[in-house]
Amino acid sequence: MTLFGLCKTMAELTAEKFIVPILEFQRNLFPPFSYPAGDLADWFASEGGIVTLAWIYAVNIAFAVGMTNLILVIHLERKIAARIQDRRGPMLSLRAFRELGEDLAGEAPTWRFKGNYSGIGIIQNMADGIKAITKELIIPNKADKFLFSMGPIIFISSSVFLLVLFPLSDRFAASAAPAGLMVIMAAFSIAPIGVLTSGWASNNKYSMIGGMRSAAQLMSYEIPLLLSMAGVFLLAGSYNPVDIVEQQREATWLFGLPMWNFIPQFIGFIVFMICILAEVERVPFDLPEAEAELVEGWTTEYSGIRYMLFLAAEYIRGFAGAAVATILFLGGWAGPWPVPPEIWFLLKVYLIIIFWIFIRWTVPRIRTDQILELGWKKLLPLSLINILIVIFMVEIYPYFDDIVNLPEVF
Amino acid sequence: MAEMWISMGPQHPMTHGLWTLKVKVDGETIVDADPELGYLHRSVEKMGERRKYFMNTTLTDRLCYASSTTWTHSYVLAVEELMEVEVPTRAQYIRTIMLELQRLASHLMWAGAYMPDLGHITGALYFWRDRELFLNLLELPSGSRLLYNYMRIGGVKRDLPDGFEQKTERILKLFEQRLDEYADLFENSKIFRMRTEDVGKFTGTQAMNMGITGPNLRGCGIKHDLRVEDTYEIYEEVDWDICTREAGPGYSDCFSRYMVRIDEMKESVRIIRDCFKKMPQGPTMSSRVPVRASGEAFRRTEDSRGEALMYLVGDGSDRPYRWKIKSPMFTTISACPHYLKGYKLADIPAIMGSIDICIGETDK
Amino acid sequence: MNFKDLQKELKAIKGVSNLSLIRKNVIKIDLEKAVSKACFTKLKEDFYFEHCSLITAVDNQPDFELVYHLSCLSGELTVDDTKMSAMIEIHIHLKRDSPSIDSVSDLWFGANWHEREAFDLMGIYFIGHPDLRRVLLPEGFAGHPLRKDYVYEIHEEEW
Amino acid sequence: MDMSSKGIRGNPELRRGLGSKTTDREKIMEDGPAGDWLALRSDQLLKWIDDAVYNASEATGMREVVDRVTRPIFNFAQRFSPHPLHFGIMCCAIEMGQASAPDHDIDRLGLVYRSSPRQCDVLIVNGPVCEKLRPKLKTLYEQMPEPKWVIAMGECAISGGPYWDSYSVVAGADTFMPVDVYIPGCPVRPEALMHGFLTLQKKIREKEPGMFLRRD
Repeated sequence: MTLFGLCKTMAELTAEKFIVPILEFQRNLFPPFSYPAGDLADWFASEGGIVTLAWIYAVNIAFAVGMTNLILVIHLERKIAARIQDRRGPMLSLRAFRELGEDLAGEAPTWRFKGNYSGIGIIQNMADGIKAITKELIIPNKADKFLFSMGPIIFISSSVFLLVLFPLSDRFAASAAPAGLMVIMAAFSIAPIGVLTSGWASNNKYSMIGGMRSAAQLMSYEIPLLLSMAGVFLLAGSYNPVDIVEQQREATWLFGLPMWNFIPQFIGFIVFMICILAEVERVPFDLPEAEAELVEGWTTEYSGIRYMLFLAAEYIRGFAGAAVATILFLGGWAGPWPVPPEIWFLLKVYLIIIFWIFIRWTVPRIRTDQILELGWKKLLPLSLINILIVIFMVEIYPYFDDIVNLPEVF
Repeated sequence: MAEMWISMGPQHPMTHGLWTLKVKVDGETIVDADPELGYLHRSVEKMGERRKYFMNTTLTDRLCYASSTTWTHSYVLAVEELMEVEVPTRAQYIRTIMLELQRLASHLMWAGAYMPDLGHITGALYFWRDRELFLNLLELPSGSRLLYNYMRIGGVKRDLPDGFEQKTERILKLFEQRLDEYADLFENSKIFRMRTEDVGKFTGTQAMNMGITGPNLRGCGIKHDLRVEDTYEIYEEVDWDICTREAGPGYSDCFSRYMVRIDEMKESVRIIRDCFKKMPQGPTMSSRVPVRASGEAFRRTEDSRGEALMYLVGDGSDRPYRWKIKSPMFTTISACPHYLKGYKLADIPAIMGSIDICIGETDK
Repeated sequence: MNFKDLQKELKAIKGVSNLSLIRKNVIKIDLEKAVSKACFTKLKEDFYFEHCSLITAVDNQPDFELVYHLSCLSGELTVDDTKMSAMIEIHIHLKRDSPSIDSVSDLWFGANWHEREAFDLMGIYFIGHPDLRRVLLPEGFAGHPLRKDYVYEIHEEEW
Repeated sequence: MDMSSKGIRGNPELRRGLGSKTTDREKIMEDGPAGDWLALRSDQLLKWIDDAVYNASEATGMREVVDRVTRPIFNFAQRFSPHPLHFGIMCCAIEMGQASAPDHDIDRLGLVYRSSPRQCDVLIVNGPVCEKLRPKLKTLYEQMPEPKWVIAMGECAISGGPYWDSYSVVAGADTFMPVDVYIPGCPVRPEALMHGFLTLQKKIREKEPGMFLRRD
């Protein structure tokens, strides 16, 4: 049963049991003015209404799954960073809720600091997030007020949009666009507009330089990124994530070993991993928010929940980037053992994320001119070479039919 | 982008203290710079004139928060010169050990502060982890943390505690292992070298003219160390070498300055070991320490950051008539337009971090 | 150049008086204000004092005294057979009503901020200094605090 | 329901965020909607909705309930996630850095040092405040969003410390900004800094209710 099928069943149920009766009741309440309740009731009873409702459910489920992952990723980042640095990281324990219970019940407060800080720190992120809601939202006096509030909206909405675009497996998918990966990459490249907008609107020099750097970096890395993806599209003959993963699942190598794309297209894989790292702006490519010289980069002037959502959106982009890498090069949800494909997929995504966390905490940041040089002079030619190799492979494939098993696409 | 001035500081992650660096940038390239100091001017010199000679060690401890012992030692040496006090040999050995431990702690502080400048926070925490070892070690004889107040006029506060040598040896051994470990993480790392090599260059001749001394000058390949050239305590008798590095013929860059300090740490370990080997028994405090002094005296010492000079004028009373502190960083910061010009905005932290700023001594 | 030759040559310069050796590697001289710039130029160009360690202003009441510490770091000046680096301490007396002297910041860039500091805290004017502003105290601060006649409020008793 | 009473209408300052150009009710009513009396300007509409929701919740007792539930939650979040400003003045700043080193690891308490004052909750004054620094420090404090707290770390920030007789050091940070927690010591040890943060927690829990639907 697919996610969509499940959602459709749920939608039928809710429409039948709740929505349509309520709307019917409203229509019958005052018949002369039945518009729009009556029309809505008719629509929810029809196929279109149920499908729409099903989509809403599916999108929300995907969103919830993504958000759960987000909390886990942030927690993982803080804890792994701490372990790399030979310390413990956040330790706020679930036992701290005892204080919350006391406050809610209106009891006299007791103090057990030691008990509060002896857990794994998973609720630290929740505390940070809720605190951000209560903080004052400052708009600087000389900032462009409209764009200052628009910047976060563009950035965050385009990032959250990413969550519903990639499938966790062929059955667990909120969207099934035939050009799925193209849509994902398009959504990825909306964010620089938000960054540039908020950087400029803050009326702060650090923010502006951060925004400019971000725009330059994302623009120069978009090209090798897409070119390195082109090899995969050539092999699969499709932009659809499901088709790409199916192609990798079917392809086998010597002794019947699975041949996921990172084996034949190793250069492309390396180029893609570097470019996606730059695309999601993580160390060593986090120039736009280079702490040492640009205070907090383009988020310098943002406070409260706006800033916290920026932070969250960056992690969402990281998660989405890892998911795209998994789909393209690591065989997506394909795996040797009979484990649910969603688990396989998340396992690979988390492996990539942990790899990124290790990179982030063990290398310094590189400089703007160096990053652009790397992008244009090294990665771009490499990605072109990768395409050549893939074309060559596709052409000579018939001669190696007995040892390599590729699906017939060309 | 047109040319514009960017003001960094006093609250800025790059500054490592309280000062403002105004840079004029053309796009990302630095055209001009204008440093501004004084946010930490506590008027130590004026306050010193109101305090007795031995009281001023409290102030000198707080001159440089990263290496307080060396500054107190510099002051104490100048007062001893002024009062003509003889220091017992054992006290001189203990002082040397403490100075070198402090130099290790100070260089580790610098290395830790330098890493976040390059975007490497783990490096900072590694170095600070090691610094903690030396802080604990310095805490043993002096009884306090960070600001030790251990050097006294005519000797040291008290003798070394029992088992200090063994503890030191254990920590030094661990520290040497860790330094080798860090070589892979930092100086052999490609990105680290990309960020530090060929950045912030100045030649030795320029440096001497601009008033740059200490490890920054030794990074240009100039063999100058006041521990040898204006020798004090027992540095003559101990077996060690001056560390120099060069980025090219006669000039230094961030990487050579980094390496000089790493080498110096290894050399400090050598000095400490040798001191323990040669240390005699005896008193640790001079039997005769006068309270009043007249005339004038100065001593210069090799601080962790360069040439520290204390100039004292006494008028026969128990308080100094004039007390002048020369901070190596004061002139080094003043010269920053020279070695910042032409580099990128992202190089500012890399360059200013590599010269090891301490504002406490600079602003006095 | 050897340190002994330096002493001989210094004695020959006009305006130099009271030459004495206060440590093995440190010479102390008194210098007249009028010839100071020429003498400093000579010290830098001919005698290898390429580093200006410190410029101190002392308020001797009533007059001011400027103390210059110059040193040779490159080892061109040798002190007998030791490795020591040579140093010279120069005293210049200034009148209280006209505390001004020629700037040496064009000779040593390192002297630039020392002179600014002397101006800031002691009120000595350096003629020809490119940028004589306050360096440590905020702009608009009244007076020069290191002078002995500077009075400020302290609430507690003196020790 | 009395619409004109100040207590019910609440603090007009807080409503500025909702888009109304003016907060004076009489003024809005004076230059009321032109033409059709049914038409409301957008800011008036928002204000009306805001007032209606607030008054309804006040009248039904909903506000009490919401407050009672959300206040402890927000308070909980605020006190367990203090983000200090990455700002060092003198010796204590070194100990502040040392506190985040692996030996003491202040990150266990959930502290993340942010470099921008806009994203901070706690300002740690960790050294002597000189006359030249005072306006800048005040600016930093004002740049931080509410709710915010100040920790005076070390003797210098408490009273001027060893620099009590200096001509340029201010006698303590509390002479020009509100200070919540004083940590004595010269310098403050990292353990003491942690204790200071726990004290701040205690203070937040006891003194400051979290804010929600709190207009006055």
